[in-house]
This record gives sequence, C-alpha cells and structure tokens, in this order.
Amino acid sequence: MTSTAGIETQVAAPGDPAHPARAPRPRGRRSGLAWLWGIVGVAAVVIVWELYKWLAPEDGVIVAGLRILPRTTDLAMPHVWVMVGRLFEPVTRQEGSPPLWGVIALGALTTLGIAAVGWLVGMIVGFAFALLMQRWRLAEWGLLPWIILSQTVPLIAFAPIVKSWGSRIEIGGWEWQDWMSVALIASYLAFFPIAVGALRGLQSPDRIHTELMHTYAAGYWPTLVKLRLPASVPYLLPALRLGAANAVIGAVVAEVSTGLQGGIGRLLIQFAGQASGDPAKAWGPIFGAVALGLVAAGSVALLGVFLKDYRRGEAA
Amino acid sequence: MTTVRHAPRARWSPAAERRLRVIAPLVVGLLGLALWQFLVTVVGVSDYLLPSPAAILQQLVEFWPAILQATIITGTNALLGLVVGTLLAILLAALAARWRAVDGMSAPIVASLAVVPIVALAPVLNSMFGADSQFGRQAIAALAAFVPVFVNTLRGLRQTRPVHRDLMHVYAASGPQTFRLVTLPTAAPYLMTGIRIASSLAVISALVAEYFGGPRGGLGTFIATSAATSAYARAWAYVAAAIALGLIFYLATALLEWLVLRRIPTGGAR
Amino acid sequence: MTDTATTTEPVTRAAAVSVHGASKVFPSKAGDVTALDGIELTVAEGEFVSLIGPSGCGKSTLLRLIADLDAATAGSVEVFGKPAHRARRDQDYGIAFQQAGLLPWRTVAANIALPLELHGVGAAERKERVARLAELVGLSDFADRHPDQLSGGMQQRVAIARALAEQPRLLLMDEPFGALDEMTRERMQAELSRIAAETGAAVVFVTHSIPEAVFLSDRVVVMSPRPGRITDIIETGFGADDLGTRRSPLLDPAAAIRDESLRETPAFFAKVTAVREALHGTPAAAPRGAEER
Amino acid sequence: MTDTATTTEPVTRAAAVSVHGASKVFPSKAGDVTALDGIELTVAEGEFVSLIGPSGCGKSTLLRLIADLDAATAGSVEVFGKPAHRARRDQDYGIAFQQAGLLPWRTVAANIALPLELHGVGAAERKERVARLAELVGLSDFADRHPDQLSGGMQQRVAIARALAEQPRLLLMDEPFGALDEMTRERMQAELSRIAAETGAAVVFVTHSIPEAVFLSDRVVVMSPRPGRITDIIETGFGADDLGTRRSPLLDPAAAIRDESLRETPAFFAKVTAVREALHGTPAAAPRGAEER
Amino acid sequence: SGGGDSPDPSSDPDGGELTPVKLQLQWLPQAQFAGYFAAIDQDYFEEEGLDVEIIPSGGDIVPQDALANGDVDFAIAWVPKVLGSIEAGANLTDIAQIFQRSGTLQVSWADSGIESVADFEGKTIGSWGFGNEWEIFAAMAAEGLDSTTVQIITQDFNMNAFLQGDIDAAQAMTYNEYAQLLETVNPDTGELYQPEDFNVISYEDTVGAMLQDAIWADTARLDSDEEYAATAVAFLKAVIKGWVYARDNPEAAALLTMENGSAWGLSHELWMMNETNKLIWPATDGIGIIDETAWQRTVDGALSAVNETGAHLITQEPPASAWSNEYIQQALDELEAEGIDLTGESFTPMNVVLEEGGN
Ligand SMILES: Nc1ncnc2c1ncn2[C@@H]1O[C@H](COP(=O)(O)OP(=O)(O)OP(=O)(O)O)[C@@H](O)[C@H]1O
Ligand SMILES: Nc1ncnc2c1ncn2[C@@H]1O[C@H](COP(=O)(O)OP(=O)(O)OP(=O)(O)O)[C@@H](O)[C@H]1O
Ligand SMILES: [Mg+2]
Ligand SMILES: [Mg+2]
Repeated sequence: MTSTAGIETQVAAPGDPAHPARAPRPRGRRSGLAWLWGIVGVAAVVIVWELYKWLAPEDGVIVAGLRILPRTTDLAMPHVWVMVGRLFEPVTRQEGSPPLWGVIALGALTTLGIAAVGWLVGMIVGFAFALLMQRWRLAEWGLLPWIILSQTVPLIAFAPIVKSWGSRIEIGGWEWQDWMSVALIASYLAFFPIAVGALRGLQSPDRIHTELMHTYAAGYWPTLVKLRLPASVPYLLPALRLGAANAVIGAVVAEVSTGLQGGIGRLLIQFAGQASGDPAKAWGPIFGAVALGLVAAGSVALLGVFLKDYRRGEAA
Repeated sequence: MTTVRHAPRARWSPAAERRLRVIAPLVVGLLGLALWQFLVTVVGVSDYLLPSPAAILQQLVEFWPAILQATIITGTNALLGLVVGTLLAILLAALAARWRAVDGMSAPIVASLAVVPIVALAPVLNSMFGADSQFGRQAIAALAAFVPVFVNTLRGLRQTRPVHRDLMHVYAASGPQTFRLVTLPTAAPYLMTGIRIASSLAVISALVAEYFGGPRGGLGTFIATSAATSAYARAWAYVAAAIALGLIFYLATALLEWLVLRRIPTGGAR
Repeated sequence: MTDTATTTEPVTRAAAVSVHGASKVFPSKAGDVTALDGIELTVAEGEFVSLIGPSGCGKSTLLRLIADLDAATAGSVEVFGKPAHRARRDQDYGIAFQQAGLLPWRTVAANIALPLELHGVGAAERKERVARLAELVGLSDFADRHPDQLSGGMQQRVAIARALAEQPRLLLMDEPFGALDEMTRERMQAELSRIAAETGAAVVFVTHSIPEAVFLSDRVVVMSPRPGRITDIIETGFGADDLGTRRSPLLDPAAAIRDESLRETPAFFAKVTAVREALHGTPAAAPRGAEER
Repeated sequence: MTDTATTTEPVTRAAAVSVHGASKVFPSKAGDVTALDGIELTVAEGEFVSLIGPSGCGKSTLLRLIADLDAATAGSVEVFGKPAHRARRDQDYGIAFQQAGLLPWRTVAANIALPLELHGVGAAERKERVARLAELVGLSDFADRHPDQLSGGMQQRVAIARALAEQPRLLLMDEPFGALDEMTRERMQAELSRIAAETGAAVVFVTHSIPEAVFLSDRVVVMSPRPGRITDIIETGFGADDLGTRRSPLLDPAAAIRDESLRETPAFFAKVTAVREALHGTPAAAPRGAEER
Repeated sequence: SGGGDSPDPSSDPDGGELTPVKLQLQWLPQAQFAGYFAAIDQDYFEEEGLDVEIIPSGGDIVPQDALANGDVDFAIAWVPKVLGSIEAGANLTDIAQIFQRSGTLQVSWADSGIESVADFEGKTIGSWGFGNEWEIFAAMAAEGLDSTTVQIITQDFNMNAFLQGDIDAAQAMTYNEYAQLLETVNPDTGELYQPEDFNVISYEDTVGAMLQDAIWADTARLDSDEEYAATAVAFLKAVIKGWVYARDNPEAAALLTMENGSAWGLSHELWMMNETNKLIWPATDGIGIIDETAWQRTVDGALSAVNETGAHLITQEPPASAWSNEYIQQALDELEAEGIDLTGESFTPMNVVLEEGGN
C-alpha cells in the first residue's frame, strides 16, 4: 500500500501538486478500512487463482494461436496451499536442512542490507545531481535528459563491467567487495527517482518564498537550508520510497547478474532451476522478493512520520 | 550579508533559452563520448572490456540489418505491452476511482507489482504462457507499464474539481455524461504522464525479459549472446539500439502528452 | 432581448424561491455542525436578493439547498412551487460559483453550450443561442478562445452566460465576483444588473461585499453564524416602485438597471452604512485573535 | 510599544522612499512591455501611502523596484537615501505580499523568527522579540500553531509580524488583504492602522480597494496602465495635522489610529468618491469586452 | 604429503607463505566443479603453497573476461566461448582440459521423431543462449542446416518449456538438466519420468562436439611471469588431486558442493558428480591433457557455426598460444611420481537414484 503512494513521484503532476482532491476523512478509520480491503483483495487473487486453475483447461485459453490465459498445470500454476505449504518444508531432504522460509528470510535480509547501501548511495548521488541542477539551469538542461536516458540503458549490460572495474579497486588495506558492485548497481536504479524528485522539491518553493529570502538578503546556503530543503520534503519522501523499491529490484537483478552469493537473487535462480521437479519451491523467493520490496518501501514511508511537520504543505 | 545575488536566475532571452535547451544536452553528450574515447584510446582502459565509441559504431554499421530486426522484435513486444498495460490500467483505475472497494483491493496487488523484479516474473510467465511465444515478454512489458499508468490515472480521475462536479449535478447529467465530459478530460494529462513514464519502462522490461527465456531474436538476446563471447563492441551496438528504442518510445509518448495537453489546457481557468 | 423576456410571460404565481424552517446539520467527528437553522426566505419572481454575512454563516449552504446540491436536514425548500430536486431536474435555475468553473478544454462557445448539449438542444438552435448569450455578456469576439486565454472577469462572464443558457427564471450566484479585482468587479456588477433586468430573472446572490450587495439588490439578507440564521433583511429601494419587488422589467427594463453613478449618491452610502451596522452590530473591531477559522 | 518606537529616534532626514524618473520595461517575445514610465514618488518617514489602479498598471512592479526585487530600467530608486539594493542588504524594510507566504513547516513563532535567524540574532533576543511581535499582532496564544491551523486573516497577521521583525522603518505591502473576506479585511485594516502608528513605520501599500486605500492612507497614489504612470495623488487628511505626513506617532500615537467609525463619516465617503473619480475618469462603465487581460 | 618435496619456487622463498590465487567458475557452485572444492577441502592447494579463492559466477559474468581483465588468476570456461573471446582480443591459454567429452544433450520426447541433428529442421530447439548455442549451430552446420531452418528458443533456468511442449528438443547437460527431467513427476503415471520417455542426442556423438570445462590462464603472464607459470603448475597439481578425490569419493565430494552453496539436494548433486566423473574419466592421456584432434574439431566447429544474425563465433584459426599441454604435463609428471592414478582406466560410474524435485 505504501509504495502505491510511492509511485507518486513518477507523477509530474500538471498544475498544483498539493491540490487536495477530496475532503479528508477520519484517518484512523480510513487506514483500517484500507487494510481490510487490502486483505480482501489478496484473498480475491487467491480465489481467482484457484477458481481459474479448477475451471480452465490444462493448456490455457488459446485464441487465434495466441495463449491469452495461462496454463493451469501444476508446473505453471501450483495450488496456493502447495506454495504456502512448501515454505514450511525443509529446503532439501538433507538432514538438518532449514525450512524454506528461513533460507528465504535470510537471503532477503542480506539483499535488504545491500539494497540499503545502494539506496543510500543513490540518495547522495541523486541529491547531489538535484542540487547541481537546481543551482544552475544550464546544468539542468544539460544533465536532465541524460539522467532520464540513463534509465533506458539495460543495467544488465554493464553489470559485468561494474564488477570487473570494482574488483580492481584496492586502496590501502581496503578492498572492493563483490556486494559493493551489487549495491552500486542498485544505487543506479535508486538514484533516478531521487534525483528527479529532489530537483522538483528543491524547485518547489513558491516564488513568494524565494523572493522573501531575497529580501532578507539571504545567500544560497541559508536559502537552501531554511527554505529549499524543508520545502522539498513532500517531493522527496515519495521519491525516496520509489528509490527504495528500485534499489531492491536493482539489487536482486544485480545479484543474479553478477552471481553474488547469499542474497535472494541467488535463491531466485537456484530455485527457478528446480521448478520442473519442485514447482512450488520456485515461488518462495518470488514471495520473498515482493515482501522485501514492500518492507523496503514501507520503512522509508516511516520516515514520513518523523518529518510530518514538513509535509504540512501537502494538506494546506 | 553576502554579495551573491541569487534570486533572479541568469536570464536568457526566450530564443537563446530554446537554443540552449537543445545545445546543453548535446554538449554534455559529446563531452561524455569524447571522455569515453579518450579513456579507451589515450588512457588505455582495455578496449577489450570497454570498446571505443568508434568500434561500437563500426559494429553498428556492420550488423545494421540484424540490429534493426532485433530492435523491431523488442520494440513490438514493448509496444504491445505498453498498449495492453495502459488499457488494463485505465480500466482498473476507472473501476478503482468509482468503487472504493476496488481501490482498496487493488492496492496491495499494485504495490506488489511495483516491487517485483523481472527476473522473478520471467520464468513464471514463461511457464504459464509458453516459452515459444513472445507473450511472456509482452506480459512483462504490460505489467511494467501498468503500474505507473494505473497510479497516475487513478490520481487523475480524482482531480475532478468540486465545482465541475456540482455543475454536472446541477445539470442533472448522467454518470456516463459526467465521465465523458468532465472526469476523463480532467484525468487525461495525468494519464499521459503515466504513459510517458511507462514507455521507457516497457522497453527496458521487454528487453531484460529476453535474458530469462523465450524466443531468440530480440535486443536482449543478442546483448547477452555477444557479451558471452566477449564481442563487446557488438554487444554495445545492441545496447545503443536499445537506448535509441527507449528514446523513441519516450519521445513519442512525450509528443503525445504535449499534443493532449495542448488540446486540454489545464491552467488559467479557475 | 424581448424573446428571452417572453419566457416570463406565462408566469406562475408561485414565488421563485420559498424556504420554510430550513435547517442543515453537517455531521463531523467533533460533533455536528449546524450550518443553518430555521431559515425563512421568500424570493419573488424577478427579485434580486443578496445574502451577506461573515464567513461560515451558511450563505453557500443555503444557496446549495436551493440548488439541490445538498438536502435540507429539516424544513422545506421550494423553487417555483416545486421541491428543489424537481426544479433541478427541470432546469428551472442557472447557477454560477465564485470560481467560474469553466471546462478548460472547451472554448468559450462550447462552455456556454454545455448545458444545452446535455439537454439535447439541437446543434442549430444551440449555435444560435450561444451566439446570443455571448453577445449578451459582451464576448462575441472571444467565442473561439479557451478559458485560459481570458481574464478572470471574462471567465466569470462566460460562467454567467452559461448559467443563462437555458433561459432560467432564477439565477443562483455564489460570490461570482469574489475572485475579481475591485475595478473589474464594479464593472461586472453593472453588467449583471443589466443582464438581470434584461432577462427578468430572479437572482439569489451570495457576497461578502456590502457595497456590492447594496448596489445590486432589491433586498439584502444579513446572516450570522453558529448556527447560521437570518438576522436582518434590508430593502434598498433603488429603482423600485413597489415594496420588495423590482419594477417589472417588462414594463421598463432600463429603469431597473443600476447606474455607476448610484455608488456616489448619499442614499447608497446610507444603505451601505445600514447593512454594515446590521452586520457588525457595533462598529467596533472584533477582539484580537477571536476571528473565526 | 515605546521601545519599538525608539528606533525612529535617530531619524535621518532622508525620505523613506524616493523614486525619480523610474521606468521599467519587460522584454517579451511580443515586444517590450513598459510596466512603469517616469514615476516620481516620495514617501516621507512615518507616512502611509497607498498605490491604487487597475490591474496591470504597475503597482506591484513599483513596489518590487523599491524592494529591489527588480531593477529599474531607468531612473533612481532610493530608500532612506541609499540605493535600493543597499537598503535591502541593510534590511531597512519589511515586506508582506497578498499571500501570507508563511513557511508551512514552521510554527507561528518560528515564522516570525525567520528573518532574525537569518541575520544571526541570538536565541534569547529572538525569543523575546518574537513574543513581543506576536503580542503586537494579537497572536500570543497561537505562537506554537502551524500556519495551516490558522485562518487567512491570522496568517496575514503573522506575515505582518514577520515583516516587522527587524523593526524596519519602512513597510512594503502588496495587497496583503486581497485574499481575505471583506469583514475580516476591515478588521485587519484597523489593526494595520494601529500597528503602523505604534511602530511609526512608513508604509507603501498596494491595493485594489478604494475604501481600503482611503481608510488607511495619508496619501492615495492613483495609477493608470499602459504605460504605468501616476495620474493623481489624493491626500486624505484624516488624523493628520500637517500636510502629507501623518502626525508623528511619537507625539500622539493614538491620534493616528483610524477608527472604524471613520468609515461612516461623510468625509470618508467624499474621499472614496474622489479616488473613484480619479480612477475611472468618468463614472460610466467601460465598454464591453475591452477589459484587459 | 607431497607438497614439501615438490620444487615450488613460489612458496619456498617466502618461507611457507601461501600464494593467493583466484579461480573463476562459470556457474553456481555444484558438483560440476567438485574437484576444485575438494582441493580446498582436502588442503591440496595449501600443500602446493596456494591460497585459492573460488568465485562462482552468475548470469552475466563471463569467466574468461574476468581472467582477461586480471580480476582472477584462472578461470573455468568452455572452449568455444573462449575462442570467441580470444578473437575479440583476449589473450588466454587453455592449460588443462578437465572435461574430455562434451556433456551436452538435446532431449526430445520419445515419440517426437527427433533422432538426430538432421531432424531439427523446422523444429523448435531450446538453448540457454549466453554462448551455449554454438555447439548446436556447429552440429547443424555439419548437417547442412543453417540457423534459419530452426526456431531457437532461449531456455530459462528449468525444463518447463520442454515439459509443457513449448520446445521440441531442449538443451540439457547430462549432469544437470537431464537429471531435472528425471526428477519430475510424469502427470500421466504419477511416477518420475524415465529415460525411456525421451530421445537423447548427445553432441559428443556429432561433428559439433566441442570441448567444455577447461582451465584457462593468462597467456602473457605465463610467458613473462615465471612465478605465475610455476603457480599454474602447482595449481593444476592440486586440482588434479581434487578431481581424483572426487572420483574416488563421489558422496563426500557431492556433500562438499552442498556445503559450498548448492541449493540442490544430495541425490541431484550425486548424480551430477557421477556424470561429471564420466566426462573426465577415463582420461587416456592423463586428466587435463588436451587432445589435439578434439581441439581441432572444436575449432572447426566454431569456424563453421553462424548464428541467425550472421555473426560467426570465430572467423579465423585461433593462435597457437590458445592451448598448451606444457603445464598440465609437468603437473602430471610430478604427480605420476607420487603414484596417483591419473588416467582412471578402472573408473566405473555408480548408479544414482534421483529423487523428486532434486531435493
Ligand atoms: N460539506 C460540509 N461538511 C461539514 N461542514 C460543512 C460542509 N459545508 C459547510 N460546512 C460548515 O457549515 C458552515 C457554513 O458553511 P458555508 O460554506 O455555507 O459558509 P459561507 O457563509 O458560505 O462561508 P464563506 O463566506 O466562507 O463562503 C461552516 O461552519 C462550515 O464549516
Ligand atoms: N516579470 C514580468 N515579465 C514581463 N512582464 C511583466 C512582468 N511583471 C509584470 N509584467 C507586466 O508589467 C505590467 C505591470 O504589472 P504589475 O504586476 O506591476 O501590475 P499590477 O498593477 O500589480 O497588477 P495587479 O493589480 O493585477 O497585481 C503588466 O502589464 C504585466 O504584464
Ligand atoms: Mg461560501
Ligand atoms: Mg500586483
């Protein structure tokens, strides 16, 4: 739920961004209701899944040679209870093998750590770009198109380069670790929404406010600290949330791409390799990855609680 | 207290501004290319791993027909995905805007879709829809496009101004009339923004999905294949085509957005 | 002009608006808000009535009850002798708000045509009526412009034309000039006075401005908040030769049109002072910080 | 009260504002716009001057020249005998706009403290000054509220307190009450009159409202557009005992404070009429559709 | 036991200090690489004065690139892919051909009628891509088929595409994907699939057969850096001992791969161990010796293979430096003296029972 709101940064809202569309409702009841409907929504997906699996032909629904609805074999669509049940069975028959969910949780935590570093780096870089572009319009014109374009480069194409270049970095006793390559790639996905959101945020103060600072003969830094940074919070929060989700996606893909051990990306391909003989096992890390993304985006949303004074502009 | 006159940003005449807006990114791009070529030829970063722009260009020319073919395949997948994803998103957003229950129910699903990595989805979709068709990639592109379009459209559908709603009520207008005359035009700019964001996502998703199974022939396949035998110049030639494809999608949707915004001015009237 | 006026000829004897014992309560988490309480108000055909009062006294709410945009909690609201919702469905009134509320993607002409389109008026007639309305509000040259190409005053005139599109015998207006600067506002007031006289429509007009209310109205209804009540009704008596009703425009439309020079007469100033005193009670400033939210 | 007033004691003999032959041209793609042309204006210390005129006549532009938010194309703009940009750096004036422009994330107190913070006033002194200012505008009880918890009028008072924070001898205000409803507005006018008298600051006040200008000012400057020019200067003469300057508040602050009852005097009405006529030329309505954008 | 008495210039001068070595695998840890894990586990590397770090690979890490860039010291990679890299400018040498045979199969249903490469025409053929498709193209080229006569589908990580009929013939390694098929329940019988259910074409039996897992070293360093050359020999010695251990103790070696991060169950790893052993042993000339005919056959296949874009894997013969038996021979010679069985003439594969899901 939190990250649906997170995508708001992608909204280059035409017109007034803080224009309240509806009368606010009592907050507590509303979020309680939202949770309730959310649970109903998930339940509906489960029911549709099972109903479809029950009713539809094995080979799916094919129209004019194109399969428009999926196959219903156990290979393609395992029963929900089988997928969930599998989580609580051991990973392998080997003695002492931990339950599947434990391995997934561990992998998810590892990835979360890496993604967090990537997110931090992405935030710093994104913010630096935003500051640069806010300060000089020429920088904005010159850089922004490339920042947008950067996201059309398939990151898989340069994952090996990042790993290779990274592995050559050695400064004193400090050596580049493989997980840092993954974090770097994660930061590449995370920085984009943050740069764009922060730029919009830093540019968001009304003219009346910038002119006020001008009449106070306040220079660049006081204006930044007293005005632009606080004003950017409502834009920054969703951007950071989106950045967190992106960082997780980037970390997972980069783990797969660079072959890093220990994270959920590794589990995704390992268990996907076993999907023929044990279809339900492959779904475990998928659920794990989704949960991971939701947790990452959700925890950033918590930031908003601490910054709620800076979000008053949203309601006013 | 300081002598910095920061408030009025440097002012250029509108014409100069328009020119600079084009020139600035070009200069940055050329500088980047020059730096790249410099790293490879002068500093001697191994040409093996990071081919020079010149080498990439040469491969681009040599494999032009194949690259074009691959671009068309990936582009078609992305386009179909974008169109289908957009239509589904509009439909669901309309339902969610109409019924709170649909909104609440779709929230966790949309949120999940927004955070699920392609590498997790691709094998599953290949199993469900068959690895022998492009459908899996199109489905992934559609899912990738779905999220931003849905979120933006839903937002847009809620921007209907109370005064317009009152007006339609006063005219005793029917639900469909209100939707056609007020709700939809109000949401259109938001929808367009969503589509613009979705466009590059659709391209990149369709491409990355090719890494994880399905028919060969697209850009993703050949980036991977070329890289696997260290034909990096060729790989980057395909990457360049991918970037161009993403750019085309982005520009096309930006143009669409501009056209719609021109027909539907949002500012001014209160 | 004459044929817009013909619609008033088959006059029903019912008042344009009659509100009896109407009250409106909004439920809220911090307890109910009584926006209106025991409102009694009758607006005769062709009469111009202003509602004035401090913010939150329920002026808009009362107007919305008449327009059937909200339903009264108690009491009855009738428009031309029918319940408000019937009147709305019959399109017996036109309405204009503080915000012009034009559809930005439609031209001036298309905005004016909107209600006609919705009610299935044929294209040819629509075109002809829109042309006449644009003429009436002085915007014939701007028919093909979009709202964002117009000034605030011009937008408001389009909104008024739109409200008049179906030749209603009742016009409801909620601070239609509130967003305009004072000079444009005075000009618009004169125009509205002329238009109301020409069409012979009754008008219920919400405003914050005392001079505006006095300048335009046959009667000024003064309201007070918490709960919203009518505290005073002041007749202006300008250009009227019988009590409470403006001289029928059919007899002499020009006589009902207020002139700019009216603003500089002592009679005008006296009425302004009367309304001010009705509003403020005493002319002293309110205690600091006690202003309502 | 007295110690805010002490700042006016080391009075320089220079006028608060003196503008000579100032003009301002904005370049635009459709040719240059002459927003101001040959403006001559002097505002004495402690004097209250209003600028009034139709939209686009350059009122805001003139105020912005004085505030050094824009630079004049020709002519000179001096504030207390210094060039405008020196005066800005020296914080010789306070300013308030139509929108209160409070920072929504700061409390009332923190908003008032903003300029003090920026100019390195120590925490203790800041606190003490903010308390005094909040008291002055009657918002002591609201110091810890955030702007979104205040009404529009209260927000405007915070903005005025902020403008007064550095005890400027000149206050620049661009339609500060433009967004308020008329009743709140009248109350705010009375308060501003009191505050101006108490602090002894000169005020340059932009407004659209004739009664407002007349009620507040020692002199009303009437402007006309295209190009923006001063067409008339009208002295009100209320509560003044010498020409063009309000009686020094040091001598008798109370005498300078306008009273609500002033609005109902024939003298007031006469001045309103005078300003109206200066503005409109003839009292007739402007031709239809000719209103400027 | 043998480390001390072998001449080892890299460890001797340092007085017992271990030489750090990085080895890049070409996929995740599994029994395909059991020999290397065994060499670590059994301290064979340490005995040779080496401290070896094994780096697994993921989807996009190309082992020979990691080597060519100097990120690692040795890499495991298939010969044809490296030939491509060599033509692209990498300067690498195959110093030991661990797998003597190709382990690639093309699996189809028993009733599909696909009995040989010639039957591919008009069919949908699966491959993993990432350079694994060249063997198919080479075998097809030998049959006079070009890449446009079949539809190639990129397989993902499992055999679902084949099991669900999306592809007619799937690429499968004897030691991995083929086992995956046999670990899957046949919905018709409720039992696991049996070998009779499938037609299996082994590329080893075709002209397209190419050499697979080989140990690659940096040519320039071999030539210029004596210490590196000596390390290579020491490294190979330990690796050979590791593979001998894996041959003689398949269960222990299979378990070892699980300890090193494989997510498969023991049955699957044991199968893989067994099949991997089959690709290595018996090694007539000694483990790791590059058979010149097999090498030439691989080169010829690589020259003839053309993919659907018209791209060639290689267009000219690789340089002579691309392979060398010098180091492996030296290693074998030294180990010979220790009386280790380096040919595995007597190797007999075991019979592994696969379990459902490979868990
Ligand atoms: N939809 C609503 N829900 C709850 N309370 C409402 C609603 N609409 C109006 N109110 C309350 O009813 C009272 C009257 O509101 P109304 O808008 O009619 O006042 P008004 O006289 O038009 O004020 P203004 O001059 O500010 O427009 C106010 O106290 C207001 O808060
Ligand atoms: N930044 C600007 N660029 C170009 N033209 C401008 C600019 N600012 C003002 N103008 C023009 O200068 C003229 C005077 O504008 P100004 O804002 O001073 O008018 P005003 O009297 O304050 O009007 P209003 O009552 O609407 O606030 C107008 O014609 C306006 O279009
Ligand atoms: Mg109201
Ligand atoms: Mg202005």
